[in-house]
Amino acid sequence: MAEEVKTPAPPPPPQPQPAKTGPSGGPEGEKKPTAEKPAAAESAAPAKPAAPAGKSDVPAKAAAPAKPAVPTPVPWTSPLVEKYRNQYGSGLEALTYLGQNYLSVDRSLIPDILRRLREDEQFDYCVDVTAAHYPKREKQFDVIWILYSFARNERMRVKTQIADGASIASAVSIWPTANWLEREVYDMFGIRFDGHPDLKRILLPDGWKGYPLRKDYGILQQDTEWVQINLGIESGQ
Amino acid sequence: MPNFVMSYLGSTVTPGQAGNQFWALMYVLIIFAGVSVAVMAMNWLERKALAHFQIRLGPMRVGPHGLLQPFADALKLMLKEDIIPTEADQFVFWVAPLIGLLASFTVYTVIPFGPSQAVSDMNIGILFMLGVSSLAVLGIVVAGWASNSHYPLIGALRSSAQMVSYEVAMGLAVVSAVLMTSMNASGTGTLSMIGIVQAQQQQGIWFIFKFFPLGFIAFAIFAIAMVAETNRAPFDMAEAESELTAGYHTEYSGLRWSLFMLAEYAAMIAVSSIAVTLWLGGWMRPFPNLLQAPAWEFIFSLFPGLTFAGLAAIAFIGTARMPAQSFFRVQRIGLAVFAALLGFIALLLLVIAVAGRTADTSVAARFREGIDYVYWFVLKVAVFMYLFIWYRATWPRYRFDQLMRIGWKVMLPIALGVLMLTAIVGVIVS
Amino acid sequence: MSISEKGNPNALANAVSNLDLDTPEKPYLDSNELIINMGPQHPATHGVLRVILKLDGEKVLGTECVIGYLHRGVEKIAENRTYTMFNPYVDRMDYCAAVSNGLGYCEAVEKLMNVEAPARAQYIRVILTELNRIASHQLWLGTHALDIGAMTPLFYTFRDREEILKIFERYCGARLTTHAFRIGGCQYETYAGFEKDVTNFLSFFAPKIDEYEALLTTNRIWLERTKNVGVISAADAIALGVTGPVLRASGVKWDLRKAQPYANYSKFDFEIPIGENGDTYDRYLVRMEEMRQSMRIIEQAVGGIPEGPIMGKVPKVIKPPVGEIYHSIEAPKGELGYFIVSDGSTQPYRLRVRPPSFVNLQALDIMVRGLLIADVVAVIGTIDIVLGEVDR
Amino acid sequence: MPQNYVPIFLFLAVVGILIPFTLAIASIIRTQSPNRVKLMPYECGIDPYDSARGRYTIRFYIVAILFVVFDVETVFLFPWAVKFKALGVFGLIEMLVFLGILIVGYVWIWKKGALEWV
Amino acid sequence: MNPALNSAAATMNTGMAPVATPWFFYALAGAALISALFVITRRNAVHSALALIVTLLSVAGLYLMLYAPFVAGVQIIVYAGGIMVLFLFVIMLVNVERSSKERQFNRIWPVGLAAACALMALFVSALVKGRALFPERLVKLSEGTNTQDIAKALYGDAGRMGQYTFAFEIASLLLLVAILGAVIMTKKKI
Repeated sequence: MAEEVKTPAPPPPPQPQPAKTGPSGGPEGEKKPTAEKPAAAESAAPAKPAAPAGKSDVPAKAAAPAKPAVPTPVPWTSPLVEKYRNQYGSGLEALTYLGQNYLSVDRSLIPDILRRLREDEQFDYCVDVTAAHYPKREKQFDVIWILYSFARNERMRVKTQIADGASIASAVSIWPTANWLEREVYDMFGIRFDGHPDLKRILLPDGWKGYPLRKDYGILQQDTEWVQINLGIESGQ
Repeated sequence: MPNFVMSYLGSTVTPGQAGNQFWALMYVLIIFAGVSVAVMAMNWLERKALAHFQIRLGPMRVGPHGLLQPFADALKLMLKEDIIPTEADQFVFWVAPLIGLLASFTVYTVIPFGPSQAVSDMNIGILFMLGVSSLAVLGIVVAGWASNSHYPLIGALRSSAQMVSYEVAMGLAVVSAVLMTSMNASGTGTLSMIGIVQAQQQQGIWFIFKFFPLGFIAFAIFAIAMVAETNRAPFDMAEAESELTAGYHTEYSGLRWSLFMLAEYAAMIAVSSIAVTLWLGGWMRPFPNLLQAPAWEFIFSLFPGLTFAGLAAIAFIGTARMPAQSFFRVQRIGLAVFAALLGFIALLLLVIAVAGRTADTSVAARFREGIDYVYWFVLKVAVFMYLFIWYRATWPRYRFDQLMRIGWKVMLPIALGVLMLTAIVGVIVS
Repeated sequence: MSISEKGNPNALANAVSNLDLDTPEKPYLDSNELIINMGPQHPATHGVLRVILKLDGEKVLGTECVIGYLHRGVEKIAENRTYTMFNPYVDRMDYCAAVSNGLGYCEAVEKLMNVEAPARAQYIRVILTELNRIASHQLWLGTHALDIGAMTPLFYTFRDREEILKIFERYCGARLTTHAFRIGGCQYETYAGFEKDVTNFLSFFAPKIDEYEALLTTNRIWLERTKNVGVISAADAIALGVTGPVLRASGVKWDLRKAQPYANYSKFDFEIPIGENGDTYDRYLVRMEEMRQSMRIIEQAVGGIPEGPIMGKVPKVIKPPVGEIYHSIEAPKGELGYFIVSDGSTQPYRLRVRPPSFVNLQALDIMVRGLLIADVVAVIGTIDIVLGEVDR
Repeated sequence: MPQNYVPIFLFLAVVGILIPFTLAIASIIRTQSPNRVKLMPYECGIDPYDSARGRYTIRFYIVAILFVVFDVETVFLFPWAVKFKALGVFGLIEMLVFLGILIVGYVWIWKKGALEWV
Repeated sequence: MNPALNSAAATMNTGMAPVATPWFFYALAGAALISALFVITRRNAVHSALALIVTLLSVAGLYLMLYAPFVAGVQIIVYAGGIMVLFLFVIMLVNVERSSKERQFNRIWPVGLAAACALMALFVSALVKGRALFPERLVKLSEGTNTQDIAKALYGDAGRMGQYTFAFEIASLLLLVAILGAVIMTKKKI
């Protein structure tokens, strides 16, 4: 456990392509939590472009009826964020996109911050653990935790980036529900979770080769060898 | 030859007592065929009744209103592949359904359809029935073991444990009925099935009403235990299809599987017969002592014919209600023929009732009496059969531990208590 | 019979872990532990769920779920289809609640594009979704009762579910996988007599719920089979991410329709039924009450459908801006979430479905430990899983 | 053999001949095409982990032995029941003593929890 | 009415006419012997148990021949129906597949043989001495009132103690011990 804050040298690694572009003026979306939601992203602080990356697509007719306001991530300010920013410094970045808050966190901070989010901030419900694959990036994978707090009626996401072959701390001891969710991420992306009690494939058969949700895995691709052996189908399809 | 047949129709004792083994064999064959047909009819009735409970039609394709469905099923089962798992114990697997079948059929030796309408009358009749029907457990437990598969094994153990547990309460309830048989002048009771019915006749009361409510409670205990004993809903733990897929006969297929079904339904009829004999006056018509006049006798003797007439009427209505399309023509004709057949039987029965109305010892009168006895007995058993279906349509299934708890902690104490109370009341009364 | 100490994550984590499949030889007179496969070819596992049971006699020592027999790679397919093309696929996940799936997906994409469906479309969506919730609960009730051995409710619920499916069919031509909604609104205008059909259904269905309850709610055997069976405490349920009626039966008053209203649920007046003990019986009661509440919502909605367009201003080619969104709705089985990452192209870069059944199924092990085989099927039934959604 | 018990054997013979006869007929006309998967023990389509002939739970043994005990007790009751009235109060007391002793045992096993299944 | 039939009915009250006695005797005794042989020679315990059931039922048949139907009924209910279920449960508690591979005869078989011979000698002596050993009256229980006569012997008659009343009460203690023993043996934790 990386108890100590390592203050990674470079500012948080660039957000993946999908994070940011374009002008500002993020509307909050229609999802307005009814409970005491901490000050959300209304005060659009000067857009702090998280990273230059981004393909800067021309937003294809982004369809907001009246104003051509293409949403963009804006910094997320709240007491919670302040607290952690003070502690972890640049290892963490808080943003709001379409009214949804997320933290981009350095990989080394993950176990610590997840635990604290559950124990100190009452994010007691882990909605989902999932991942996304960006093959062109150096750190190929985003791992995403979607959290919810019953007390605050508030949802947030925690994201981190890890490289292919690297592993990340398991959240099973924080939220037991992460068990199967992490297994599915492992099954589909091949991301290993350290400390998971029983990390094995969940949807695919145990002997399957390959991780289907990686971008380099074709949609028609199969583990033909497995199919031939276990199902006795000659073509392997 | 006709004389020969007629003489037996007029006999006053069972062929077993008379020592006429040829006629006993005839009875055995008649009962065997009758029970097989009854099981088929029950199968059809269960599917139809269950379907109507559940707002659907049930079998409708094979024959009018699916009347020929049981035959189609029997044929299908004959033609189906008979699979014996490689791991199974071949010999035991083969012999297991036979054990169950032998046990559940042999008890029919002593079932009294009438004072002389039974294969044999034994001094130990009820004891024999309880003993032999308890042998069916062996068939089930051995079937589950022979399959060498987990689900059948669990099903077999469950159902055998269930059957033996309820047999205890059942036996005690039977004893309290036997107690009542000895409440007569001579002070001697009987275990004979025919004797038990005659005791009810002498005492002028069905045992279900005797020492009310003691007789009724004993009857209720028996009626519950017999459902558990035959593995029917809500106690159908053995073949709980949602848990054990099919219980002890999971590995059985084809005709061999149907033997289990045959044994189960035959056992249902057998235990219902015990209940009818012990508590519901067996073959006696309602109010035999109250309404004794010959006129009443005649009116009640019309019932069998009227019942068949009613069935024929229903069948005729069904014929009339069938859609008038050419597609249904064969079915319409079939149902009409069936209705005509029923009507003919009804006519025959009515003729016999009229011919035998004089209460003398003529053969016609004895024959008419015999029909009456069998009719009332079968009618009472049929009520139980309907109850079995009704239970199945209405209730969820008990869990195994709950079932055992009811057997040992509810039924057994109540049965013991009723037995002791009956004895005490009996001593006080006498 | 919760084995955890009030949601202690470590205890729960160990509990959910896999089975130790070795069966050591026990000393004389002790029975061996038995390992039995329940499923995939089993009448009561609601599809192709395989549960490995470790038994001592009839008692369940532990379970392990093996899933994936129905895995079709929905998320992979999504990456290779445009947003519009993928819309029908979501119906195939929870095929008992296809409308809810479609609503969640359409709303998620709309949110990503920052458009909103017009008011009329919102009303139609709510009506159909709530009808679908009733249909899903009916299917659940029938099969669940059948698992517990009551045959008859199955046929009653299917009879009544038919009325809902007829409305669906008249509305969009399909009964099961309806594909009723489009991104930005609804494709179909309501047919003539839609309101009347829905109102008729409401008056037809109200006594039917009582009929189901008459069969089961006070039935002694039903009570014995469901009370204190498969208990899960609120803390355990939250720790295990359980949502939907299962969570509410444990006493947590949380329903996304109230907590974070989507569509136009905030306009309707309804209650969230909750249970007390978190046992199978409470889950049964909660779902029965939910059907009634759904009827309340439909009643309010069908009376107030406004005039207006049914499609929002959505471009022909749907190309949401770069970004990511998580949107979830209260599906009949729990929180159904869509996490969509867009790279600005016409196809989702990554689409993750957060299926309620999948997460809820994880609680099976906790719920059945120490119970008997018969309870396993009761609990599987009461979690209300659809394998199409678990495996995707 | 006393004459009224002979029909038992007739019944056994009829069932024991007719049923195997039917089975034999069926074995002639039915199809038979076994394969490995068909002949496997059924366990929901999965190969079983181990043989089903392992040791199963001891509780069934308790049930069986209790059953035997109560069965013997019931058997004792039958002759008493048929002579019950003639035996009178004396017979009743005899039987109450007999049952009383057994009921003591019954209450004891109830208290000890031997009747609990789980 | 068939006169033969009525005369047959008349015999009912006095006693049953025997039918084909030797045939039944040899068939039943043969079945009992052969199945008993199977009981001890089968390696598979369940097969042995099935053979034992046949033995017990044959013996029940022999009781019937001896005009002791109540004993026959008891034999079926208690032995074939009760004890054999117990046996089968016990067989399922042991690992049949392993035990069937074990040696069947161990070194004390001569002792068993000696015991069997002694029993045989007893039977032969009984056969030779015949009636002298058994008082006549015990054979006289009539079939028709068999159960009632047993009741008399067990429970007495009209207020008097029967021949076996005391033994009968002791039997309940025996049953009590059986219950306690079974429960204590199997539920060690109690």
